[in-house]
Amino acid sequence: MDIRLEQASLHWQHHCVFSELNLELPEGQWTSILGQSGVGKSSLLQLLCGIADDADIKGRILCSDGLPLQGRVAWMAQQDLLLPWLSVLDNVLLAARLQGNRLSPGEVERARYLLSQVQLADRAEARPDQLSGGQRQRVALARTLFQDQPLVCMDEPFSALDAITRLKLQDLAVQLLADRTVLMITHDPLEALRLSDRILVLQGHPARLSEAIEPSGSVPRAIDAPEVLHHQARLLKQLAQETI
Amino acid sequence: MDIRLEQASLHWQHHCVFSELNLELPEGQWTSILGQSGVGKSSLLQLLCGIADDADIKGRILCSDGLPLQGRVAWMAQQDLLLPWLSVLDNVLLAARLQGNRLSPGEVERARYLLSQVQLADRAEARPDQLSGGQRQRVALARTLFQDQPLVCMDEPFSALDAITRLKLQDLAVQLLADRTVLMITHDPLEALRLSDRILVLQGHPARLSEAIEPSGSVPRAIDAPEVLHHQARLLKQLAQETI
Amino acid sequence: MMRLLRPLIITLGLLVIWQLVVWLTHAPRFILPGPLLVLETLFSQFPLLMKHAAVTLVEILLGLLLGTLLGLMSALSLVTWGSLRRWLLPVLVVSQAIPVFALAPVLMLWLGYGMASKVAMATLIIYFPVTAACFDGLRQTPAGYLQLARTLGASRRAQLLQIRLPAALPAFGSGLRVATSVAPIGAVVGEWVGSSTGLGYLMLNANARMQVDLMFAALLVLAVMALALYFSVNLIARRLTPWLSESTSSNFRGNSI
Amino acid sequence: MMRLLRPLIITLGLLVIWQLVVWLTHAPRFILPGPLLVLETLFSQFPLLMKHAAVTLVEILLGLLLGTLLGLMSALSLVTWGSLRRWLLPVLVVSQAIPVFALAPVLMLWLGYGMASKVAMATLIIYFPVTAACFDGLRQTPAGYLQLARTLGASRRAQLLQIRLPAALPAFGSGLRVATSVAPIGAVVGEWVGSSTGLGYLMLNANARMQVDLMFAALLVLAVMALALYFSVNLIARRLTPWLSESTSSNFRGNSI
Amino acid sequence: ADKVELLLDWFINPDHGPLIIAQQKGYFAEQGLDVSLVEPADPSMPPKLVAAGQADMAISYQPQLHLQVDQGLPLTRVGTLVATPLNSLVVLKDGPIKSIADLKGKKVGFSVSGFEDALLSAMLHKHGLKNDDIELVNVNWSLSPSVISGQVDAVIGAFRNFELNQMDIEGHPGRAFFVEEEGVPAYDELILVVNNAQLNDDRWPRVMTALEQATQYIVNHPEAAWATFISYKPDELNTELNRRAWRDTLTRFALRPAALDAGRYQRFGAFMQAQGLTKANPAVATYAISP
Ligand SMILES: Nc1ncnc2c1ncn2[C@@H]1O[C@H](COP(=O)(O)OP(=O)(O)OP(=O)(O)O)[C@@H](O)[C@H]1O
Ligand SMILES: Nc1ncnc2c1ncn2[C@@H]1O[C@H](COP(=O)(O)OP(=O)(O)OP(=O)(O)O)[C@@H](O)[C@H]1O
Ligand SMILES: [Mg+2]
Ligand SMILES: [Mg+2]
Repeated sequence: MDIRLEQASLHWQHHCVFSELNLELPEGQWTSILGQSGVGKSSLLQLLCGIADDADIKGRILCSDGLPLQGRVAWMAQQDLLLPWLSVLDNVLLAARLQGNRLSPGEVERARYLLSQVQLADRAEARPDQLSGGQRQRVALARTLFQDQPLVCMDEPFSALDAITRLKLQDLAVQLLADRTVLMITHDPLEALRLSDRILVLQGHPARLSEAIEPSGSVPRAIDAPEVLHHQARLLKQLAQETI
Repeated sequence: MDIRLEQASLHWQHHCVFSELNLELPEGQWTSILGQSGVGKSSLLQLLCGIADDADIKGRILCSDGLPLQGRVAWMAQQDLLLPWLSVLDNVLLAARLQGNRLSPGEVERARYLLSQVQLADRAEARPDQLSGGQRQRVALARTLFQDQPLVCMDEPFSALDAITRLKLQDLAVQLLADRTVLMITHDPLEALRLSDRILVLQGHPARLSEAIEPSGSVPRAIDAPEVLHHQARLLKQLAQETI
Repeated sequence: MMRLLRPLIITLGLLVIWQLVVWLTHAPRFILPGPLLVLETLFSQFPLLMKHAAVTLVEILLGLLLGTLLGLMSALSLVTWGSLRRWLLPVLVVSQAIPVFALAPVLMLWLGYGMASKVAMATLIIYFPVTAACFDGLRQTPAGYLQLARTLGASRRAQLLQIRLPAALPAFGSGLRVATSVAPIGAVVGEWVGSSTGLGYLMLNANARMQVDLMFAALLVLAVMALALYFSVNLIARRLTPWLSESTSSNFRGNSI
Repeated sequence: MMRLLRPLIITLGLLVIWQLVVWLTHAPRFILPGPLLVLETLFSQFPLLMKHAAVTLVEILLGLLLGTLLGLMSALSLVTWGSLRRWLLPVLVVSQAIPVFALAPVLMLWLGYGMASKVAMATLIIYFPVTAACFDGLRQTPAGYLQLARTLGASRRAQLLQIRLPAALPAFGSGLRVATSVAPIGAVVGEWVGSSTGLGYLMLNANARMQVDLMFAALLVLAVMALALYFSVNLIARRLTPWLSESTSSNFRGNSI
Repeated sequence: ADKVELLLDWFINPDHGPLIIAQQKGYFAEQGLDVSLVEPADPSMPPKLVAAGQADMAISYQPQLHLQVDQGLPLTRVGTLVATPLNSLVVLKDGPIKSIADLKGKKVGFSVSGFEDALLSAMLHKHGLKNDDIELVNVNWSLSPSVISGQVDAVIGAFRNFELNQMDIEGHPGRAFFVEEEGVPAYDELILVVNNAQLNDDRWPRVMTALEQATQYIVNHPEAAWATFISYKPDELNTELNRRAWRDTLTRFALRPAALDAGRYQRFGAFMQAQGLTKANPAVATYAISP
């Protein structure tokens, strides 16, 4: 399903983050958003997920199947939001637990599988406060992947990971989210270029979205491909533009 | 002052993170540590700062001036640890506030200067929960820079920042911490190579520190210098080595 | 508009329910008088009620002040000195377990039948809830804040006053709210045990004379006083913690777009 | 070793202080008897005391159970239904402000002289602290958790039970601790108003006969009971919140390396 | 047997002697009655509960009855337990107060019962004082402690058979000014009241018969009666205070519990009205009968 955000605007207490913003998320494609810190990327994500509670928001979200988007988005926040009273495994299973039904063995198995994929199989019973920063982020990623939603919104999902782990988890995400519509926020142009079908830059006050860059070839791309390097330079230049 | 950590070991509830670890921080140099997520980098920093409360620790910290290190370290944690009840400005001023004396106009001015340097001059009166993730990290950085300590320990200080802001703040840090001994944790080999005099990799179970890489030339280095690229390849290879 | 109307509607609703209870349970007048009778008495005896209410109010306010200060200071001491805590906490709990009533004669002996003994009662009754709430709040400071404070060279005192204390403000607010709602009982009980003025005295006297309507009128005045106190304290508590999400307000919006 | 000795030492210390107070203030025997006399009475009247203590204990436990359940449920309802909250909160505060004593005749009228009315008293006295603590706790859930839960498609009920409730457990623990320390007063006050068994009855009776030693012995039994209750509840509360840092324990280590 | 739930005014003490004896010696049972005695802690409650139909019979005080009837409680006196006033104004024997006139400017403690200021003002009046000349302090349950410890200079509402002994045992003997000697009309201290709706119930004469038997037994066999009395609750009643109080109460039990002196009620009713405690002084027959 395609998703269109139309004429969206968002204010935090009289401070306008963006207005009259339009965003298109084509079905099955991976869209990345880059942008300066504080420009409004996370706010945009919250608006899409319908959780920008304290903000004044306007605009419309249209899904190509005509149903509301509400309830069909998996959200991975910039903070990991692990519940301190649940074990790592239960945090991954949170979506299932919140449905209120008994956990099926299949669900538990899938959660364990995802944990092993993010290399935390042996910490399944630990409490979140016993994890390192990167480990927490990986649990949050596993929790997001566990959800089975058509749209996946991820806010800097790999920011706390070392280069190697990051590559692995990128591959994992590409593989597991193959047929999903994905919106990812990142600060790393290479990461965006490696994973995305479309790359947008959010810029300005109030913020506006740039034209999409659409690298060719299938994901995950090699990061030393000439096209990727070319786009990287272009992106960096664009990002540098508006810094005051 | 040089700082030496000798025969340090750290356990979290019977889980050995590292043991018999030695680390040297030469005076006035910038040392970076890279390493896989969960390997024990943050733990090492906490040990140095004397705040690894719940861990079993052994070892000695020696300063070349013979005084204890305790109380002479500025620590920037992986989480920003901004106090929600203080304004952004007051968070930056926290070190001064905690000394209990009245804030001098000079201190306030310096805090405001640092805030303007991290591009948050206009958010000085905001509450931390009104900031974006990257903005919070920048406030935490300003708070750390505000402290006037001989040893500065920073845990992934630029992880939540976009490429441009990151470069700027790196330059700012290099400039303001010119004569300090700095220990930085990062996941970005290029960042380490750009800023550091010495680069170490923490690896294994229990973790051990690799030989130091000491790129030549003065910081901040150009990231496309051949030597930097060469070291980067070497570091990536080394980091990839031990991934299970 | 609604904000102003609501208390009125609530009051009316309560009066109606009260009347209904009287009707339905056939409670006789001398056990549960109807609201009309009580209101009538309230107006006819207004000066008398106000005279006694003023005394009780002062007792409550002083008790609240003292109890809160003492409770806060105790909680701070308990948190600061670990050894003190291990020795003193059981004592505090025991002290709480002793009904103030039983101590009342002793208090009266020491403090006389004047205002002091009633203030002491109110203080005593408030003391433990405030201490417990503050102590729990102070104890549960996020570890990271304290670690940070230590690297910032904060003295114990600074850690306590500038980190633990503000972090405990929400808990402190809860404790204060409970205290405010309990304080009137302390004062009234004090007046029951020994006094010659105050709403508690008036109630006791009216009760003995079977003037149940007067007693309930005094009760009404007491309730209004307690309510006003509670909402003032509530307001102050909220002002003290502006960073709290108070997530109920925007709780289940969800469908805003 | 110390852990076992400490309660003993504390007890002894309190007794000594008590004796000192008696000596220093020259308190007459019929107002504050010395600990020796009271202990003597405690032993000589042990069966009598135990008989009454059992009744009171049952009342306290039942009151605690009921009060906690009701308080928890009220807090949950208040948080769930915003409109309910705006209407009901003032009512709750008013209800709290009315001394249970004043309601005693009404309660007796409805519930009779038996155990029911005492349990009702204890319940009433516990109810508000628990409700207030839980409500405050439930209200201050970190906004992020709730946002996450909503994107996970959690129903209101699931949000309440699986996010807000566990997040409020620390506050709930505080409330429970206060409730536990207040519950004995509730039961005893209930017994004062009307009963023919229980420690409260015994105390009042002994007081009326000026057997102050017996009264203080009963007080002692009550205090021990309250203490045991408090520490059990404390233990349970801690078990319920293993993730809390309880930062006091490792509070000021700092110099460990 | 017919059940009777009887609410006492206070914890069981020698004032309740005839009731306990009748219970223990089986006089109630002989009358085909199954009486249960309930002890409350607040003396103002039992009449209310009887008036509300929650119990059959309650012990009250004659002055209280006037107040209750005036407030519209449907209560009627059907018997008398103690036929003289017990109430008294008590001071320390070796204290400065030798006569009521010495009370000027002093503190007087009382345990709220609703009419002590009336008693007091009558007593003061006789000695040329006014109510404003003293300060009244509610000391609730601590009548003798408060006067012994000097918190107040005198207490009203002390029972001559009880508080005096209590003070004596504590080594601070007291002096009592008897209300009926100081200007207050004589009255019945303890009476039995029932709900007007059950006025003609045939249980009341039977209760009175049993009480009469019990009182005779007490008068005839004081020592045996004492043993019977404490057998009701051996571990609580057998105290020095009770023993002394028993002796002093013996002479005060109504020998004819059912008998009603209408004139006495009429006079006391007039006194209450004159003191402003009641609005009217209704006919005695409307609130006191001899069953
Ligand atoms: N409080 C704690 N209790 C128990 N185990 C802990 C605790 N903190 C960290 N650990 C464990 O110690 C190990 C090292 O953690 P540390 O935070 O030092 O990792 P790190 O190298 O900083 O990782 P990252 O890059 O993800 O931040 C991890 O395996 C983690 O699970
Ligand atoms: N709850 C809030 N109340 C008020 N202002 C807010 C709030 N949250 C965010 N803002 C402001 O809105 C702007 C956009 O914030 P947002 O979190 O969307 O930035 P971002 O693009 O995600 O930045 P970053 O890369 O640093 O995470 C920022 O200037 C921020 O200060
Ligand atoms: Mg963001
Ligand atoms: Mg770390």
